[in-house]
Amino acid sequence: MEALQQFRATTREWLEANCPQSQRQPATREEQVWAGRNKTFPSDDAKIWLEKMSAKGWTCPDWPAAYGGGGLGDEETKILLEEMKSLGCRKPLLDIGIWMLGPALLEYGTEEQKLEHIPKIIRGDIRWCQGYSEPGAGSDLASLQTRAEDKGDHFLINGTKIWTTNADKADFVFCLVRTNTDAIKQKGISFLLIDMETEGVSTSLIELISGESEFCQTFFDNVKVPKNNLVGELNAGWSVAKSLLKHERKLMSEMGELPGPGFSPAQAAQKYVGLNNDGKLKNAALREQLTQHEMDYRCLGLTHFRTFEERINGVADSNVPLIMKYVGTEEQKKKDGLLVALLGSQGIGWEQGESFTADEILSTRSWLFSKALSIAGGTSEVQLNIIAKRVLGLPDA
Amino acid sequence: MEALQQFRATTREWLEANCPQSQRQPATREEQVWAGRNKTFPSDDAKIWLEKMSAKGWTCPDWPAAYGGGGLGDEETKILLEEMKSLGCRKPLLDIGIWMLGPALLEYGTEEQKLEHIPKIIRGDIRWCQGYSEPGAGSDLASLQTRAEDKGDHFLINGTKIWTTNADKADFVFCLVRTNTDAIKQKGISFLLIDMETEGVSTSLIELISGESEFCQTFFDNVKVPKNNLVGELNAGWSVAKSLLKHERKLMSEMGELPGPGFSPAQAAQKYVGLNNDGKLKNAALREQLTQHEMDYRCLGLTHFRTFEERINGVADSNVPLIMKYVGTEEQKKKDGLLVALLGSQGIGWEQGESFTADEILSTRSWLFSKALSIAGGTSEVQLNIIAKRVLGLPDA
Amino acid sequence: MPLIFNEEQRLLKDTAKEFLNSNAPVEALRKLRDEKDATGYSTELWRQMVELGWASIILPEAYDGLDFGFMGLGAVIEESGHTLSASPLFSTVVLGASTLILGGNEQQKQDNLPAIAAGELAFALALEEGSHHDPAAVKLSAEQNNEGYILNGKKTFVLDGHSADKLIVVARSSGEAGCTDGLSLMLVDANATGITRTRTIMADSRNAANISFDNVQLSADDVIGEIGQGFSILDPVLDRARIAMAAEMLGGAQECFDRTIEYLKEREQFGVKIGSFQALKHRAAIMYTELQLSKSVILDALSAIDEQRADTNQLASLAKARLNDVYQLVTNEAVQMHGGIGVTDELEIGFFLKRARVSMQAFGDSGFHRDRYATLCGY
Amino acid sequence: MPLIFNEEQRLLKDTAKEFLNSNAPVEALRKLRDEKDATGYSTELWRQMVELGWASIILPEAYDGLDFGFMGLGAVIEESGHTLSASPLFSTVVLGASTLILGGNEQQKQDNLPAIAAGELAFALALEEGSHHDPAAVKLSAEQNNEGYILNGKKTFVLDGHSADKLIVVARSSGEAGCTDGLSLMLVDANATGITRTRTIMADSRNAANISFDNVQLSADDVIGEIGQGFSILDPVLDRARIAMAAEMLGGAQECFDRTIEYLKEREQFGVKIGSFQALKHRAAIMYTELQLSKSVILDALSAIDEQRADTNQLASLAKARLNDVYQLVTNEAVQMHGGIGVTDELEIGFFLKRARVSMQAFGDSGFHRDRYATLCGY
Repeated sequence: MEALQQFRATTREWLEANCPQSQRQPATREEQVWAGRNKTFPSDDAKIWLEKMSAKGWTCPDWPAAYGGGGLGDEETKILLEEMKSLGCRKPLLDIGIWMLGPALLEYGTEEQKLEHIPKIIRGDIRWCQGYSEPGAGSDLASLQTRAEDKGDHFLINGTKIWTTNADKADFVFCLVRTNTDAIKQKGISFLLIDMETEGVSTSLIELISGESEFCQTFFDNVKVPKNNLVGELNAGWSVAKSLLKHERKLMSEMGELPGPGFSPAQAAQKYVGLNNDGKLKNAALREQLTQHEMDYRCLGLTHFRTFEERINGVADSNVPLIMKYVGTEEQKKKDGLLVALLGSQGIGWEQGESFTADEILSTRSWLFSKALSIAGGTSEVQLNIIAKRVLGLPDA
Repeated sequence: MEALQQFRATTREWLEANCPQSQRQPATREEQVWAGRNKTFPSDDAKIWLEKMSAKGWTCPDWPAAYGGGGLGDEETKILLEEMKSLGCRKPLLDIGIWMLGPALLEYGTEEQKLEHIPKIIRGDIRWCQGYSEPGAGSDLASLQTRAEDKGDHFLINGTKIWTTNADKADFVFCLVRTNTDAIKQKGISFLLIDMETEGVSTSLIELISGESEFCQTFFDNVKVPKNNLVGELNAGWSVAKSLLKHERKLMSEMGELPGPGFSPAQAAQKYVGLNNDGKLKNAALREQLTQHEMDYRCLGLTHFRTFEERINGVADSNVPLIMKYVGTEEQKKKDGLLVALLGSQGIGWEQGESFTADEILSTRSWLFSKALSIAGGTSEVQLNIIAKRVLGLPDA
Repeated sequence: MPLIFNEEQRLLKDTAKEFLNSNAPVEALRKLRDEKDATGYSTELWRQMVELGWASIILPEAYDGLDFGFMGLGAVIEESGHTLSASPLFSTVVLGASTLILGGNEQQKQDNLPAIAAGELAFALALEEGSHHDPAAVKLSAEQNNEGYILNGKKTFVLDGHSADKLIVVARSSGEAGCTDGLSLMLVDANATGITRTRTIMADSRNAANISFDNVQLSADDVIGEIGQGFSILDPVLDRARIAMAAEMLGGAQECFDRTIEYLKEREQFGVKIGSFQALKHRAAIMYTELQLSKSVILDALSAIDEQRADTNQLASLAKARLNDVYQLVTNEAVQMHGGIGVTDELEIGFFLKRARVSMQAFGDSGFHRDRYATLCGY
Repeated sequence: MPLIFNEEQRLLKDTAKEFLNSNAPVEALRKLRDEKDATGYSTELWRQMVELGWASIILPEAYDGLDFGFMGLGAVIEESGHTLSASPLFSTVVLGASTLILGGNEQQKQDNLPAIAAGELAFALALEEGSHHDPAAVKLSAEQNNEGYILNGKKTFVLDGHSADKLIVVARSSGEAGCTDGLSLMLVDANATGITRTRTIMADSRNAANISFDNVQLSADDVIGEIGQGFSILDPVLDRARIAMAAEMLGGAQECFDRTIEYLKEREQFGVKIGSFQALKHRAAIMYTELQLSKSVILDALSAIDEQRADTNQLASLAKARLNDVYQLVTNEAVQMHGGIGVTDELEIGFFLKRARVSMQAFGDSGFHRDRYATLCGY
């Protein structure tokens, strides 16, 4: 315990000494720092902050120090995050290499692959994107068609991936490809890392109902990929992918953390609906909905904390994390729907200008975008199937 | 049109002349007249009213006059019911022979069977009950085990039926029995009429969560049934049963008409929850629930009327009646649940006395009994399967 | 209480369906959106609708109307919900013509109704001032002066307000915000001096406007009905609007549902049609039942208007609250059941989702109408 | 904010589980019901619970208590929800002991707490006067006279009131019904002159009483805390009751859920296990997630009491509202998924359904607590 208290003290001291004042408040969308070969920093402070943090490996605090990570244990990691939160320090670096690929590479990658990719992820040198879904495949990931032919010294890739978030900005994509067309579905799939600058790779943006979109379709037209970019065994990519999906679903369940409108539902209620003389929201039905949401949201947060506590204390129930993608995204949808309902006619505008503020338009767009949350990364229906099968042990049909 | 107006006028005149004043208000449970060999009348007026009505065949107004029915067309039947409603005339006779067996017998019965049973149903001489379900069979009606062996001049019945409503009071039961054990499920089932006084028939009451119960289990121990009690073809009882189930489901969807507590949810709300100074119910959540219920209930009523209008006008959508069992029973459950919520601690008593009124106890019991509505006569899940398949044409798994 | 359309109304409905499918499908709305059309609807299309008689359906025969009533108009509007067709029908006829029919004097009727029937005048109702429907909250002032009345204030969310020729402005001539007494209806030229209109492009690709009134001078003849007694006209007009909007929402929900059922029958996942998954089947069956109940209430509500029934206000709130909820349910389920493609702009389902949201907001959300219904029922 | 039970609390929980399964399963409640037991609980069982230390879990050591706090008591009460065990634990310890601990003077503590720890005294809280939980609505009067105070009025839904030895009576010493000011807590012998108790048998086969007070004379020493300031004690006591009741409800809901899942795995229909039907799977999975969220909030609420956190009142309303809804959902689904057998008295699921209904009503329904939560949050 004393060692941990000591760690907390020195961590706090270091953060206070090294985190620039400008980095001690939530980042707007424009202020976020994403990894990349040619990344740009919104400010000098942001650059300094990333350099300081990545030098200590604290962009990935619980990764092995051997590859440049922080090398911290669970409890130390928790303390670091708590201290960052308490000072208001923003995340120095955003990348799905950190959230998704890294942990899988540490588990399945060769020593050579780890030495090549992990330090770059920690420093933010490479921006990653993910290539799982294909047009028409939907929840049935394993039915993918993108081919990787064995050409002796390399694989030759042909096919297309959809929902490749930020593929137009990414340097590398990690992909599921079919390496054996004879085997049944899952058995013939491999996990590949592909440099987006390779000849034959191209991307196009997908327009969503919310208008703007970070989703792309990515095309592979006779793309040559070195064989040592294969992660895990040949035709055994499904295990790597499943391990990764866990991280994606966890990520989706925390999407509420992304920058949204600058008001909470409760604030929006007070501003746009208003209170009666007795201090209650004017519209009783909206008040009920708001309260129900605030209550459920609080329970969701407490459950996040609980699973963390359980893990720290060695009494983790491995079933509980399985519900988080489902509950997290459904609740986020409710929150975004509630917000536009509270905004009333100010929550249904389409273009910013003298009639609608930026926050109002962002509310409308976020509400529309939220519809994708319970579809991407495993639909809610698939999540419920998983809970029924893996947690409750209900029989197959 | 003129003929109908004429019919309305004479009908009204006849009702005014013949319906005793005491029969012009809703019947309490004690005042209901059920059919039966040894039926008792709660009053002389009730006896007179039944005699007058059955003499005209108006206990079954749209059944053929040849068997003692009223012989009325759809529009005349509607007028009769409207006029009865407008004067407040109660139903002179209750029996599932009227609601369920009669229509099926008219469709599938032999001339001999019709002449034997239909007039007795119309006069209320015989009380019927139904024997479909068996212990453990649940929604899977066709898996029934009760055997009827062909013994040359009679069938020999062995087995047991469950949920035989009022079997302890009934004179006859119509039953599904297995007449061929080799055939696949539905193919070996026949439809039989069995006199409850036959040797080997016995009944026992089932206690429900609501306490009192009209449900029985009925046992058949080497019961001999004459062969001419077979309705429809041998091994083709499933068609008769399906035709009957339609009527049962319609009946279930109208269960709201049964005697319940002497206050509506809106009245209970005003009495037990009370209004604020601004005339609104004190508990905002209960007010929302009450309003939602009242609105949905009104829509349900309008939909009953609409299907009737459509039928009269020859533009019936045969799909709509399929939803009524589901919606009717689910809404009734909501209503009964709402009522106890409105009654608060007065809605959770168990025994009448100085602490709880008869209406309060009836509310509690009705709420508990209502849980059976979405199970009996085809569970809500089965109803939804039917809608998905028959109406929407969604494919089988 | 006819809970079915009669022969005439069915014919009108079938014709509307055919016409709209051919001339104004969802694709047409997409085109208006992508081309950033200045009017927000096709004037040529509107001319054709007028030729079909739609602008005159509810007008009395004395003013070149067909006198088919709201059952007739509702049948057409329900069809326009299937295709999301943009036109001035709602603002001009349901709102504009209704106000004049219910409250206008002979001169006002003569001046305007035949012109509406001929498609020569487009109307808009300038009512809302806050972000939630609240007729009593009006503050825009109508002060009496020598020449008549002078208007000052601001209106928001005025449907089709940017392209209307005339505005019906709900103004306060006396009393305080929150009172229904003291409201007055003013017939105003949309281009009158002192009026500034800002077009607001809404999420559903339809149009509304924010309008400010800066010393707009009116004559006493511009008042519809009695001064200060406007609510007695406005309230039934709003009920017509709520019911007509609900009819459109029923059409939209039905269309969205039908498309989803088709998709469930076509789309394969894990080697089978997704429509064979029981969880989706049950959700689809529940939507079907909700739509059937909705259909009944829309028919009853439309006929309540035509029969001038006393419970029209209850039915308006019942219809609007229900269709708000059902349209929301169906569009949400439609997106989810379509999966990834459901959230792309390429698929038309998104247009229904957005239209549902906007129409839910117009003329009262579900909370407003459940509260109103409860109050009308005395609890 | 420990969101897990510690070693000591887990041990307590496991012991409770074992003891209750062996000695007070649902079958025991059925027996009490069918035998129309006069006390409504087994005094022998209560003696054993006392021996296990349950009556003293939250008591300070100075009064023979174990000082394990509400995390400890909650662990035991959650287990009692699994078995629906009837005992005076809730009324005597959660309500009675809490009131004395929070508001009693030294003499009152000395006189009562060790006796509670020894299982010698049973308490009940006489609060409600109408059919809905409303602490401020109290009218029962406490008028001052020469000898102290004299009580007149009626109480209803007094849990375990028929068998209690002592009553804590919420009385109005000043102010009007609707005010929290002017409430006073009175410690009254349950058999005092002027008290008439009528046992009311409730749907869950537990017991309550209607109690009338007819000129019941108290001394000034019978007041708990300051006269007229009772609400400042009552409010946190009620929060403890809400949280403890919610813990019991979590146990009941979890038990009902587990039994239903077992049934889904066993029961066959149409030749397959009904647990293979996707619609039922999804509903089961949703219930599981609701139970997991509920578990988190119960743990946080129990620890909020022990840590004397300022947001304990919010958590009490959050926990009670949530468990009201979840227990209702789970018991309704359990009955429906069990089908025909689910509505028979033979199956024990009906006991959970009834207990859910009664516990939902006690100490505030969901509407009460959502309203309170919203008010506490300032909207």
